[in-house]
Amino acid sequence: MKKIAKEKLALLWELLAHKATLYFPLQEDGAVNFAPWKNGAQVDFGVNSIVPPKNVFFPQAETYLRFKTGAKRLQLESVEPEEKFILFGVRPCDLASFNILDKIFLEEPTDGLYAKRRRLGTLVSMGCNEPGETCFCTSFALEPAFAPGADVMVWDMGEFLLWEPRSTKGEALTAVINELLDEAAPEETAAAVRLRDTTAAGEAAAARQRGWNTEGLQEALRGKFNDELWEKLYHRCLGCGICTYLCPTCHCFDIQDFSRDLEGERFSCWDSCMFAEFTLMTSGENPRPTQKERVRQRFLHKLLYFPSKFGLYACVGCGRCVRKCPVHLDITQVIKEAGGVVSGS
Amino acid sequence: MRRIGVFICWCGTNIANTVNIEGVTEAAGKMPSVIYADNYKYMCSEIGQSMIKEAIIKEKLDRVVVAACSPRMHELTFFKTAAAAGLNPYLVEIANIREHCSWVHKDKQEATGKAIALIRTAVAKAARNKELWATQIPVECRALVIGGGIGGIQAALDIADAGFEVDLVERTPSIGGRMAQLDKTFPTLDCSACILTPKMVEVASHHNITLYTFSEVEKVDGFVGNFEATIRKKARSIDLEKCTGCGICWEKCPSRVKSEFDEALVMRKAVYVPFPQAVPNVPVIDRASCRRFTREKCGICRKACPAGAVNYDQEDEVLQKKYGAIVVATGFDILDLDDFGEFSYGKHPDVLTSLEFERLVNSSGPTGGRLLRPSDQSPPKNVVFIQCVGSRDKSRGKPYCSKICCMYSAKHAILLREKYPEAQAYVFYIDIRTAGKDFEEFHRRAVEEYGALYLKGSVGKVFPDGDKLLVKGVDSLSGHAVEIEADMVVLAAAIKAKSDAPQLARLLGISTDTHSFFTEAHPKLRPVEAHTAGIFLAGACQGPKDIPETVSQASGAAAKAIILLSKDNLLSNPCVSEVNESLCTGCLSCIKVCPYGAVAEKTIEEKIHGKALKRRVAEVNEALCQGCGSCTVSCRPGAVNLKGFTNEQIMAEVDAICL
Amino acid sequence: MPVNLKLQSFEPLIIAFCCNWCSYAGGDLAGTSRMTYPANVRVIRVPCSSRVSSNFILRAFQRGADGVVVAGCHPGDCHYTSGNYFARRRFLLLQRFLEFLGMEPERFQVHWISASEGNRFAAVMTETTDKIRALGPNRKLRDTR
Amino acid sequence: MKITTQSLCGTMVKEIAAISGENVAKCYQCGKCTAACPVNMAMDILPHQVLRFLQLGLVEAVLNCNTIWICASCFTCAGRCPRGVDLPGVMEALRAILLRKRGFSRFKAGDMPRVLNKGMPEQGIVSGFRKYTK
Amino acid sequence: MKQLSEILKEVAFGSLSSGEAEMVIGWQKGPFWWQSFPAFITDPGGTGSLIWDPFSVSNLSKYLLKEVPEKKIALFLKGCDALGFNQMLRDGRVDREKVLLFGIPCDGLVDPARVEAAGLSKGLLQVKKEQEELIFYYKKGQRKAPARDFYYAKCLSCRYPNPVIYDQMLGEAVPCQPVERFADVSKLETTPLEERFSYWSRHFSRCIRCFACRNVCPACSCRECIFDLAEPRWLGKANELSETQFYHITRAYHVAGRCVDCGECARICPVGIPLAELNRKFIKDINELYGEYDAGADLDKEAPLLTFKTDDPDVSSGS
Repeated sequence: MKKIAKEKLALLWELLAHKATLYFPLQEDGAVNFAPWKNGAQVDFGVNSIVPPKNVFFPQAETYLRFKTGAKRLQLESVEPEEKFILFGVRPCDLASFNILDKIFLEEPTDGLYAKRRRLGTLVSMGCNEPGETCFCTSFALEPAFAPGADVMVWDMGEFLLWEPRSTKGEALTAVINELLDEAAPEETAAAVRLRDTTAAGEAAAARQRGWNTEGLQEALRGKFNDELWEKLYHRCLGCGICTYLCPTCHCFDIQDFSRDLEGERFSCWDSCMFAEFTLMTSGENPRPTQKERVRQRFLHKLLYFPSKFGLYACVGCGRCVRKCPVHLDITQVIKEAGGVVSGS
Repeated sequence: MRRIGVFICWCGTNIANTVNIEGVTEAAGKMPSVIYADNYKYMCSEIGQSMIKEAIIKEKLDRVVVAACSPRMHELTFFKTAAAAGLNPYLVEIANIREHCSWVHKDKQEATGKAIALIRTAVAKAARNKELWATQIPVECRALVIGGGIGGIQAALDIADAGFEVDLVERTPSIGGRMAQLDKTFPTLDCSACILTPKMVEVASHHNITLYTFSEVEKVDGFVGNFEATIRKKARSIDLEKCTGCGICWEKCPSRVKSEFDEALVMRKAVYVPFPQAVPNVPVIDRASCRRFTREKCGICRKACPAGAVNYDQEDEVLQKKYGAIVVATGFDILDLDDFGEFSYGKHPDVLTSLEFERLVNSSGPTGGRLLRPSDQSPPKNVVFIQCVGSRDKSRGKPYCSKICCMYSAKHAILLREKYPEAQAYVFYIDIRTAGKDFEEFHRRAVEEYGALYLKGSVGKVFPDGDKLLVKGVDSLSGHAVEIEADMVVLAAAIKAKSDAPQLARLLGISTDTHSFFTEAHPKLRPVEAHTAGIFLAGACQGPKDIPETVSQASGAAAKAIILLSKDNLLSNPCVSEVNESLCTGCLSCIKVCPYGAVAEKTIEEKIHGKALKRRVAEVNEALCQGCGSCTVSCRPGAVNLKGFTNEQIMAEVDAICL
Repeated sequence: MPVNLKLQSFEPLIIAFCCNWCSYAGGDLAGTSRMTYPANVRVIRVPCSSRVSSNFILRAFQRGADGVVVAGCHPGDCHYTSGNYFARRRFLLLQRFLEFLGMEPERFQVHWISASEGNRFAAVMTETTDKIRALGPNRKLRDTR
Repeated sequence: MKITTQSLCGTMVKEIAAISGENVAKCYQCGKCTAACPVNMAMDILPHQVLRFLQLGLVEAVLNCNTIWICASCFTCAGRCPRGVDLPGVMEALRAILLRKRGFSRFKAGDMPRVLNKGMPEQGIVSGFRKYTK
Repeated sequence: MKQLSEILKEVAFGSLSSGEAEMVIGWQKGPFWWQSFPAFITDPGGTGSLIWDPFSVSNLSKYLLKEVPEKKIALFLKGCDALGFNQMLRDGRVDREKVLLFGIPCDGLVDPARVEAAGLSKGLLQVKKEQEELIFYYKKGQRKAPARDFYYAKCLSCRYPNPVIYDQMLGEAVPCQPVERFADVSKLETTPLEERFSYWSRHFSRCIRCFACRNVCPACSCRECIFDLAEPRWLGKANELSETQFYHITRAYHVAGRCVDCGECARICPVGIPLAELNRKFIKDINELYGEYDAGADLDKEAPLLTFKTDDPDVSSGS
């Protein structure tokens, strides 16, 4: 394991940014979000980003095709990303969300642009020193301070960052910045392990206090399609897209065209199952006519349909929706009420 | 995919000299959905038009763009061309490449580029044009005339003579209006009653006119060709059929109140006819002052009536009537002079308004036509007439000129001298305005033949001085302050709109100006029409006017009404607003911005999640809508759209013009 | 110097929404009187200035207009009585709002031009073009695609 | 200034009307006479004011002015008056009243040598006598 | 506040059990100290879960749009909510006859972010308000601090702490002590044009188009929003600054003269765009140009964009 002193970080950013586009949690007007690092940007590791880093692989809007009409035949030209990038400071929960997105975009039919971005990107994950108030990653079997899928794992140890390359991409990146790294002492390495243990234990304790886990959750939900629960829940939903757009695992998108005269482009863009138009058909028919069906869809998709199909829940417990939902339509409460098994004590 | 044809006009050399016609034609041919593009020297000529017609048929064009002169010039021409070839005219768009391009730009390259852009814009709009059809609105062939003064009388007679039924509604017990109060009329000194009464009688006897006196219009719904009015016939308490007009009832009546007709100079009875020549010559009981109604005592008139016509139990009658056109002729009022204390009006009985003076010289007036001072019934020797009392006065009165005062004051000066050859008239004036046939001559006669002394200047104060009135004024021409010892002072009080004109305007959905006069649709070109289609204006309700002007405006209004009524159906402009009810939220902002009252609210029922629910939405009356589109912008969700200028069309134009 | 050269070569695109009864007719009169104004100005005919939605104005900026003019009858002379009075409120607020967002106020202008003011039409369009040419291309509300 | 029927219709007013044969009420004070008058610069009351004063019955004020003597009876005013007022006639009437009724004389025999010295034509002297004295 | 909380439960119970209302909309508490959210109760027995605490910030009147309009609904309104309710009434979106309004005087609500910023949130279990103070409860012990220090910015400039419309007022009216609400707008107005542009561009570029600002707004009551229309598609869905600008300009423009300045849009924006400043720019201009107008309060005045005066200020021609 390596380490890097905090005073060398500025050099590190510069070096990394030189090598590839460097996405960072940057602070602007009090809001922390992932954005390409540029000189003078204010890096903030203190809290997780508001918008999850999924947009690095699955951008809010992305042109994938340009077209020209007017000639005898429609002329098409596809667009592909070329740029290498490093995503620095992804929390383990968000990193886990990429596995979920992979299920959608990498299974047949593969989303070529997504796949290419996954290949182009190097993931540097940062472990959580202390889970946030609304975090519940351990309830979905994740570890707050460790991300198995990361290319590099780092921990904030106060004076320095511990740096552990965990894949060939990670090794390659480490080689580039090697001059800035020092070898970590054994006790420092041990501290990282301790950190992993204490945060995990802390979150587990918090999970017990929350009073639910996912054991048997799918079975419980299977019979709940017509349950009164949804009737009770949906009233307060405003129908905005905060929960879905801030969710690291939500992946629904729409396809739109933009054109000027005889030229144009086709792009995909985020969409939200919370919006009425999401299921509106050209005929005017809407199979999810009210917010009730939409709210039910969101939770059942995350907690039942997705795991039934792919074997894992479409929730990583990042807590963004819990914190940002203007009316506190809290997924943890939904799970609890829908029949998540109440754990031990 | 549309099949659009583009036709480019050279306009001789007008366009062709500055715009590269061939280049434009080639570019137009490549525009989206354009399948045909051609040019010709004069597109509006017969040959040009047949070119378009042939292409429409041969190429199966479904939209046509003509790039030529301004649409304000030849749009209709090309509409007809398209229609002749079986294409709905509203599928034609004009690109103005002459007035807005070739004539204003010098550089050929620039002008050509702009012409292409303008054509591209027209093509983009045309692609979104829809077939539009003028709808037919049936016309109710009856007219309503509101107000029974000379304006209303003239309009009613003209419309009735044209063969249409007319209902004439008058608020007071008799028709006649202001003109009936007058003695002589300028500039001919005709006896007012002598020329008015025959017309009043004609109205009463006209087989096409139904007269509703002592009645008021309470409500007007509907729109041009299809108005529905609610008329309240107030209880007269006298049976119109039985009454012979013998006059015994008012002779016997013990209650006395001030006569409105005689400007409160004398008393009338509680049962009364306002004046001897009243039409109908049937009294009414003024319930507010009749003892039978105020104290539940009395009953003398019923006992006295030989015809048994008195009926205390009569009730108001409310009628619903349909009309195709409405003429408003509600007249004017006289400015209240409370703010003009310097003239001692109301404080001294010999200070009068011109209308009171008019009653005092009128042979049917309180003095039987002998002009006497109200204070001591003596003949006045010196009479001072003061002009512009409240007229042309921004601070205390009205900023406008009341228009008739110069002339009637000259008339009064003449009448004074005719009654008393020794009497002297003094007229204080600011300007003398005698714009009218024979008006100046009439005024000069007052000065030169009747010796009226005209003083250019104002009166500062009128002091009661014993039995005289001391008038202090100025003659600005000589530069002298002057004092005149007068026996009588006559004030030419300003004319103002009826105090309830704004209410009537609201009721009819027409507009008023800042002085509450009804506004005409256009001050020059549509002076007798209100903004609301099917409503016409006559007389002083639209602004100060004399009798000949009122009569001619009334005939003008009548002619407009007749034009309307003589149609079985009206064709409406199809470029009107429409409401997409599914988008309409029912906030009704559109109603607030509509200048024509063309948007109304309606309740629709629809099924939401299996439940039948009612909700309110806006509805456009196509007959009233004039197509300004203000409502479309006030509509946030875009539920209101203007046909011919839809959001989609204009947006397409913007997109295309910016390329 | 190269900077200046670049500025000089810039020709702005100006979209003018003109009401049919006054300003469009004023434009026609400018034509019949053979006045000249820059070809940068392109007119869209609308029935009344009150038909012009902020949506159209923003759309024009998005699609590349460097300046937008709305022209209508003089207040008090509206063919539809009151349309331009509403337009006056709507656009004054919009103009101030766009300026608040950092848009140069010259880029969105409102003018009252009567049917008899062909010279004014030409003058307004010339002045506007000059002003906007001096400001340079608009990038602020423009769609970058 | 007090205006009364008496002052308006006084004997002097009537006399002026009788001598001149003119109704001063015809004048509407447009001022054309004054504007046209070639000698207005020397007058103390302008020609149109003469008429206005007479309309108001201010005869004495008019009789005491120099205007009526300055007036050269050139008839420019009368020729251009839109109301056809014979203003020179009125001026003449005013002078007549002063000369004939009141024995006033603007020009005395003793003034003669002074004028003669200036080479005044004889015809002028005769006319002057007729205009200025009885 | 404790007391008010009890009264609230009582009137909710009363209106449901008497049949006066078929549903009561109030607030309930979630597991976190800051989690107070809208609750919809139809059973009188459920009214015991209703609360009123320093976090009951959600405007409940907006929900009247979604609930089946035939139902008679009882509703709690704070001062700001009441303005919003009136605006919806004016827009014809609610039926006054079908609602029972309980007014709640409110001098301000607590912004959890300010509690966090003050370092008081760790281990915090509950926050209560007593008089002018907040009491923070922890596992061990409690702390006190002046309440106003923790209020939302929108509450500090609130000019209508007491509802302007209600059927029954719960509790005593509270005094109104607003700070200047146009300070931020005025400050921005004086900054250079380019600085202003980059300020707004920075904020707008964070927008994720979640439409929460629209959905929470009591003036945004259209059945279908123009931003959602597929034809014509006014607003594209690309991640394009000009489209975000179009969205925010048009949203603010559509509520101009109708915005009741409740500040909910800015409060719930997940990425912290100062939306209220946009609305307030319009309010400030309207007040300056056409006379003071408080949407939701000035019911006797015509909405400023739906009327005019012939002598209104002219649109300067941009020179």
